[in-house]
Amino acid sequence: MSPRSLILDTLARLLYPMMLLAAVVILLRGHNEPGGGFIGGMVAVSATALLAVARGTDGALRALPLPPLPLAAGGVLLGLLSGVPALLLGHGYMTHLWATLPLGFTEFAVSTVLLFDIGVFFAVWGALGGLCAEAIGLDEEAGA
Amino acid sequence: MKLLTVFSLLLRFLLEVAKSGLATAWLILRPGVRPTPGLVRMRYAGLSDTGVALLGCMITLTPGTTVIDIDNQRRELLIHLLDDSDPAAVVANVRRSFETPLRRLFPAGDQA
Amino acid sequence: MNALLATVVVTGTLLALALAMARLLRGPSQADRVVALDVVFSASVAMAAAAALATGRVLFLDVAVGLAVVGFVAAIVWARLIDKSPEDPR
Amino acid sequence: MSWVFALALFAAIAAGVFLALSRNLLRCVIGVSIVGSAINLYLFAAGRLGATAPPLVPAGTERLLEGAANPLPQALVLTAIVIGFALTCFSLVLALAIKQRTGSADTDTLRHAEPPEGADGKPTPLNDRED
Amino acid sequence: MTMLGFVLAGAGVLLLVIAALGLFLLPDALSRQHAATKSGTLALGLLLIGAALVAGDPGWWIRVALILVFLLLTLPVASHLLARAAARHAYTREQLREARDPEIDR
Amino acid sequence: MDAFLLIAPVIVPLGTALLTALLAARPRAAQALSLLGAIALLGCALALTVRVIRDGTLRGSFGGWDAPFGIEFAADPLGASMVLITALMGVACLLFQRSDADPAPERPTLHPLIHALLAGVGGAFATADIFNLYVWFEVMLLASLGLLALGLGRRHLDATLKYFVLNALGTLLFLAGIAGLYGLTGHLNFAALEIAGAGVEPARLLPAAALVALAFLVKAGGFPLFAWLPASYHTLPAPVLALFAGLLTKVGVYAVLRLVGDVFDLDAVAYALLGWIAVATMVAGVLGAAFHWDIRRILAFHIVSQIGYMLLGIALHSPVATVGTVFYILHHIIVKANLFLIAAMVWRLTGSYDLRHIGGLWKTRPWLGVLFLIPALSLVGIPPLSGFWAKFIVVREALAQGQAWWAAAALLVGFLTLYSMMKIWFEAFWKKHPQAAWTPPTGTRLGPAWAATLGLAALTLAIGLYPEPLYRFAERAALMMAGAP
Amino acid sequence: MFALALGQLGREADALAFVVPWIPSLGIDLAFRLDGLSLLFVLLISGIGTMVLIYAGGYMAGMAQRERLFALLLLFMVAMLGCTTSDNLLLLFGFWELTSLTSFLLVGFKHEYESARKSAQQALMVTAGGGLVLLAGFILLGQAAGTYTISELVTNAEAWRDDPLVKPALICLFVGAFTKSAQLPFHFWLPNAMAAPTPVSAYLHSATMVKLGVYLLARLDPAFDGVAMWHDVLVTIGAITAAWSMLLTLRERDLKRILAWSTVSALGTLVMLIGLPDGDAAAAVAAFLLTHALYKAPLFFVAGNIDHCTGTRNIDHLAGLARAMPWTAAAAALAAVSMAGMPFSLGFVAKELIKISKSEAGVFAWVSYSGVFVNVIAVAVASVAAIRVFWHRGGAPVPEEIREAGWAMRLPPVLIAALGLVFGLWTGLLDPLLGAAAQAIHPALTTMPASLGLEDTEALQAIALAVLLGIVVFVLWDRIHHLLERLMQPLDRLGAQAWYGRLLLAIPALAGILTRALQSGRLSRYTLLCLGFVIAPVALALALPGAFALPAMQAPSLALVGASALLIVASIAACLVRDAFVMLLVSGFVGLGSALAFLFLQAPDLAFTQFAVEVAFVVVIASILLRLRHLGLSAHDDSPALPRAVVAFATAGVLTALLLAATAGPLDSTVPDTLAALSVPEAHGRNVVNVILVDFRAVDTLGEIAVVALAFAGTLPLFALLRRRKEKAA
Ligand code: NA
Ligand code: NA
Repeated sequence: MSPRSLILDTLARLLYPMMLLAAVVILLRGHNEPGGGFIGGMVAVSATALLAVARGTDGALRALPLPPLPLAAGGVLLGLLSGVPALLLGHGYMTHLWATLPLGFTEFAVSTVLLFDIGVFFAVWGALGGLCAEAIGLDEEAGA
Repeated sequence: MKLLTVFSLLLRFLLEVAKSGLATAWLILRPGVRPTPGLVRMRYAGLSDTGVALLGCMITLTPGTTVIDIDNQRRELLIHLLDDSDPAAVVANVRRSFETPLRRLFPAGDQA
Repeated sequence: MNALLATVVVTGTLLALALAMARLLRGPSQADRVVALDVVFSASVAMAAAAALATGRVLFLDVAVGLAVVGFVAAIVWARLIDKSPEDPR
Repeated sequence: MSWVFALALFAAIAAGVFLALSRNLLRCVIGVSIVGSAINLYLFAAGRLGATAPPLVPAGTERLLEGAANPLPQALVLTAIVIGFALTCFSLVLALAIKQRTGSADTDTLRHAEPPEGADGKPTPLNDRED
Repeated sequence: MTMLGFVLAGAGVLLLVIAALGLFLLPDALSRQHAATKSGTLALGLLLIGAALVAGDPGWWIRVALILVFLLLTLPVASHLLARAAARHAYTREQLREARDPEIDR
Repeated sequence: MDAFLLIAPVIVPLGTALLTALLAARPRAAQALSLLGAIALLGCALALTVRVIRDGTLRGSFGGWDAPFGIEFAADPLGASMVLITALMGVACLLFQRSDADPAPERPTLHPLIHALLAGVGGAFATADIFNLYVWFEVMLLASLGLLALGLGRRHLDATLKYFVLNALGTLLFLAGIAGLYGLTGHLNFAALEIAGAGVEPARLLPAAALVALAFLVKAGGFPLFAWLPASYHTLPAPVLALFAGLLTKVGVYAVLRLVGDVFDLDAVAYALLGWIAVATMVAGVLGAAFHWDIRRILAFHIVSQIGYMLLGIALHSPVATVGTVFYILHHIIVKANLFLIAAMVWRLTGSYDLRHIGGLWKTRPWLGVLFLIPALSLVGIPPLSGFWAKFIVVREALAQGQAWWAAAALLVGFLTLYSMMKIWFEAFWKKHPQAAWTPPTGTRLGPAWAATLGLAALTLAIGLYPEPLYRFAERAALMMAGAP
Repeated sequence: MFALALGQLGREADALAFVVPWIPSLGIDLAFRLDGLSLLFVLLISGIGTMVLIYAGGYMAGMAQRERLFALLLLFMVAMLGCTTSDNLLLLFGFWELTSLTSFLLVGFKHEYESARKSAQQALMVTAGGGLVLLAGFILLGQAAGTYTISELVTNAEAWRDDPLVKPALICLFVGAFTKSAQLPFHFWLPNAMAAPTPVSAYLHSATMVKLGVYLLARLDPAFDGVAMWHDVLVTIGAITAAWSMLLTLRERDLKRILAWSTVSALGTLVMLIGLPDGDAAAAVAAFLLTHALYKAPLFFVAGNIDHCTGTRNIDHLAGLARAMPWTAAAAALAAVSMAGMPFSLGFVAKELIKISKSEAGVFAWVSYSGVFVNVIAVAVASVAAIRVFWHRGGAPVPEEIREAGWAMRLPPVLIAALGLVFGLWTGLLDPLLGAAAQAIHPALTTMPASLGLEDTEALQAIALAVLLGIVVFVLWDRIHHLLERLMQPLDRLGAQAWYGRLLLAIPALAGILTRALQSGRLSRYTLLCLGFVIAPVALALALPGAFALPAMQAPSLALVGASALLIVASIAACLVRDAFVMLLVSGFVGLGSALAFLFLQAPDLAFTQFAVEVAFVVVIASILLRLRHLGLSAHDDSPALPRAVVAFATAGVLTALLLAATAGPLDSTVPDTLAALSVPEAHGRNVVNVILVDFRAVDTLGEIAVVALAFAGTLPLFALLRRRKEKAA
């Protein structure tokens, strides 16, 4: 039997971006529908795990926007910093600020809440994605 | 032209899925005789990697058949059959329903 | 109608779940167990649909979408485990 | 609350604790994880069961529906699930590392930090220079 | 329309149960895999379409479509890998290499 | 500014942790940033404490959602002083890390984990929300697990496992207790719980409150729930060990104090039980210390023993006793961390932590002996060192309440503490080094170690020689917990 | 200091006081007060201290760690001065402990010898241990009296003397004072402390520190005047100690130890005198205190000189040293005269005893007989020190090379001993000092009783008798010694010293038993104990009346029944299966069951999260299992299941009962209702759960993601380890 599965390779290439897209959609909808940064992050983690099975740990980690530990740290940092603007304006920490961007045809609400949720997303993706990928890597050579 | 092929492929695929789904259900519930599973090889030609991967998917999605391996060197699919009573018919069906349209959509050398 | 259908779906799904659970515990091979897990996965999606039907709230279906997006990864990883395992305990 | 749910809680906690008390490394670690899952349900149940709608404000309104679930425990449980999972991941990798490093999965023979006393009944000096 | 939905969904549930039964009625893991993954998916498709018809909510359709697309994309991977793994244990290396080709060894 | 000071115990160390993690590729920069972050935290903590001393308790809720709806942080004198001492420990231990006395291996995750630990401790001290407390407990737990496992040796892994299982179960029991309290009162905020708890029948409140308190006792290392502590601490490198020894159990004690000394007034039986637990803790700890020969293990058992005194203060359940507990916690953090650090210097000079393998230091390094005696005698409770006042207040209150047995146990344990400190003194300082050819090694880099330990010893002496300000401060904390504005 | 104190002597009896607030919150001031008693001690401490420092200069000449000895001696002097001038119990206690500590360091000065360490340990354990008891006594006393200020305490004694706390306080005080002053049964440490260098023995263990207990008792004596327990205990213990320790001198061969036992005896006499209720006894205390210091310090110096010059202190090997060491011999002779009670002081004490035996015959009659015995042996000891060692011609011949020590070691003994003689001849010189001291001990005393005159024939007779018998004992010393050695050997096993040895063995033994039980190193035992102990009190609390209640039970939906059943089955299965693979698979079903439950309990976000987490869980466990397959692992445990099952069921039962009880009443839903109401208008989100997570309780979530990141950071080194190992294996 061939060592690698062509079906897995091909579909992983297709599914990875789709899953990430789904993850982002879940992240953005989270404030009003089921979902949010954590669940979105978990979907992204599954995508990374899929890629780790298909292409190996290093391949999956390379596909992350940053190496996993900086990604996770950056996510937490983003979440942490999203509360800071309020401090500068004299509000309590984590007082979220809202603004609406007029886009002509519609309005788009931007807020530090979204930043926070994105921070959660990256933290989960970086940490658990890295963890799953590393775990899958535990047996890469030994099993082959 | 391609769009039409895609559309007909999709339709045929869904039909196959429904048809063999019922067949499998019957196979399970049919009293008395147990099906004999088996392995068959099926050569393929004129398909790109993506094409053969898609072919594999379709075969797998069709109840009763599962692709176990795609051998790129020997250009062969290894298929597991739930009911091994008429393998030739199964292979012929696959060639007719899936391989031909896919060859048109993903010819060899056209690496998608 | 919704509620009735939900009950039907739940009943059937629970039956399927019970059967899958039994196979999962009995094995005998690891592949058998993972196959049973696949039924559990399908049953979970069905359960989410049933929840949506029962409450009339489509948002429960979002859970089903999420499951469809991520659930297969579990099956893939189990399959990889069996694939690479040195021997079958059978 | 319903009896069957209470029974399920009981069973999950009991199973988790039973496993956590085991000498087998893997059972022990998984036991803690199961207790974690059970306590999540437990925390959820403290916010009362029996809701008829999820805690989402329907579009166009500003209030939850009558009979909507208590959102607070749900948020707490979500946090707890995530934390529990992080802990489970760590512990599983730890268990693997222990098995790999010491070759044993029996926690009672795992005495590297607290080696058994020597013949004189005094504590054995620790080996600080190990690899 | 509701009736049709009910029938479709009912059939889906039935098929799901049959898939689960297949876990017991079929002889080995490889065969059971056919029942579980494929009949299971088909069952889900029927069930979801039927339920969407019954619910009559436009919100259902987009989600059902999404679910089905993902199922169709992911199922073959899972099923194929599972079968591949099971086959490695069920058959010898020779059996796998020298399986018959019905078009040649007729 | 107040809003920042309140959250600073969390975001300053957490931010430092994250930035040092991002700087993992440049270890020197990460080290510098780490120390800088600790100093910044100390600055913030000082500012917070000054602010609290001047203007009283500082409260603030996050996100603009007032308590009990949002999460509230409250810096009363107790909380602020705990934060201050946490920051101080951070600076001392990171300074010590620069020496070559058993430093922690400079792995990329070391500084992030240390600062995350500080963040968890800071959050636990600052928060006024019981679920939020759970979260900070978990931050502490994960950070400490990471630090324990960092050594990767067999003993480290063994220690990590024991620490993990017992602490994780403790935290889960705590969570179950939170569920019970929430189910009864509908609240998570301390102040709201206090009000709501007063409205619940005492008999119904007791089981949940007891569960939470007992879960805290696991964290605090109360009898017989302390096994994780002596099983794991001694596997840590010195600066991290000092940080653990100083801070972690005290968070548990602090939590018990908050819960049964501030938020809830439980049935007298509960306090009596706690008192006997405290006595058993003292005795079991000090006997454990008497049994062992590894300095770190001796000192680890002494943590347990000293926790007993703090618990005794809580069990006595009066403002004066609370003063004693607060005094005890603050004193003990400084002293115990210092002892572990000095032990590391002993290790550097003699080559072992095991008393049977070392000696000769009084002859060759008398000033180290003097330095050791300060925290050691303070731990015993010799006047006029800080430990004496702590012990004195607790014992006096026990006698005032007619708890003669508790007071007697406290004094007896002081006697046994003296016994085991003397053991260290004899074996490490007075006895000849068992290797006849031994001389203290040259080329050591102990400057930072001396700086850190001398600083802590000076603090011990200062508190001991002039305890009045700290007493006043602790008194204010206690009165505030008893309900004064 | 000595000069300063002498200056004070000129003033009248008014006490000199000095108070600075220290810890007003605790009622502790830096209060010092110098009255007659203090003054006597200050003079002793500073005077003898100066001599000791001079002596030590010679004794330690050219030896290592000289500076340390001086530093410690000076520190000790400060502590002693502090002790005797403090007017606050706790301040006194601080200095008290400092004397114990410096004494510890001085006794163990030759710390490389194990015997020195043992003696130091003994000294510290006894004195500091007693100190802790003393602390309790002080606290109780402070509580009874309402103040820690000694002068106030003494003045107001009438007001609090009958407080119920006084009795326990007294017992604690006794223990503290007796340990310090080596009274029975804590007497054994003092002779052992002779391991210290001689200047130390002379200073601490004869002249000053050991008298602290006496000082404290004397200081508090006026407060307890008339308390029966006070008099009874002090007189009894003091007299027994005085007699018993004198008997023990006869068992010794080491000159320093002989002197040490006689010191213990003298301390006993002092304690007894304090216990006597009348004013003359107070005067006797003051007089004897001074006398003893003036003869015992020189005798120790003598012993030190002998040791220094001959290398031994064993009286069997010492004889006829007078020619080689004339100065030392002279000092010994002068001191011995004083010790034997020839001129005045001891006679004074004798007179006192005789008076008592007359006036209170029956109660304290036996005291006077023991007093005679003590005097007899004192004469014998004095003779040994002054005659046997220097003039006796038996034994080995004195080696030629033995020479007298330097001037620094010759002068102090001679000077001090001579001073004793001077005071003996002109007793009036001391009257102001001793009078003031006696008055501090016994305020009612207005005039110093006349020193012993030759007209008091009864006393003279007593002294003559003592001298006579003493000489007999001296002559028969060796025979008595062997006899006692034989007779008392069996008693040793019952003695305090033996019990101390047993305590030293018992501590580690008990520690071993307890620690092995509690800290067994076995995780499963830890967990069992821990859970059992947490659950038991909660179970008790739930069993109290009114604690438990049942909530209203509803019929669950079919789906919830299914989810619950799944949970139950998975739980049971997880416990029963033996294969690691199946166990991990099944354990995932607990999470799955929860997810299904959440789905039907109106918690879509939770169900979603739980499902997603299950997938990641599977990824991790499958990867781990794959690695474990190569390591070979079952999830099988054949240790007895019963205790585990009991604790598991108890834990689950108690927790479930707790939950049922907690949810029995209605829930105060103000918080969630408010959050839900604020969610859309204020926080702009419809999913209230998510709004809570990212806004209302965002700080929780911040901690949560920190935990997740930490879990990863924590596992990274473990992954590195696992990879490294694999490479090694490959
Ligand atoms: Na209160
Ligand atoms: Na309060």
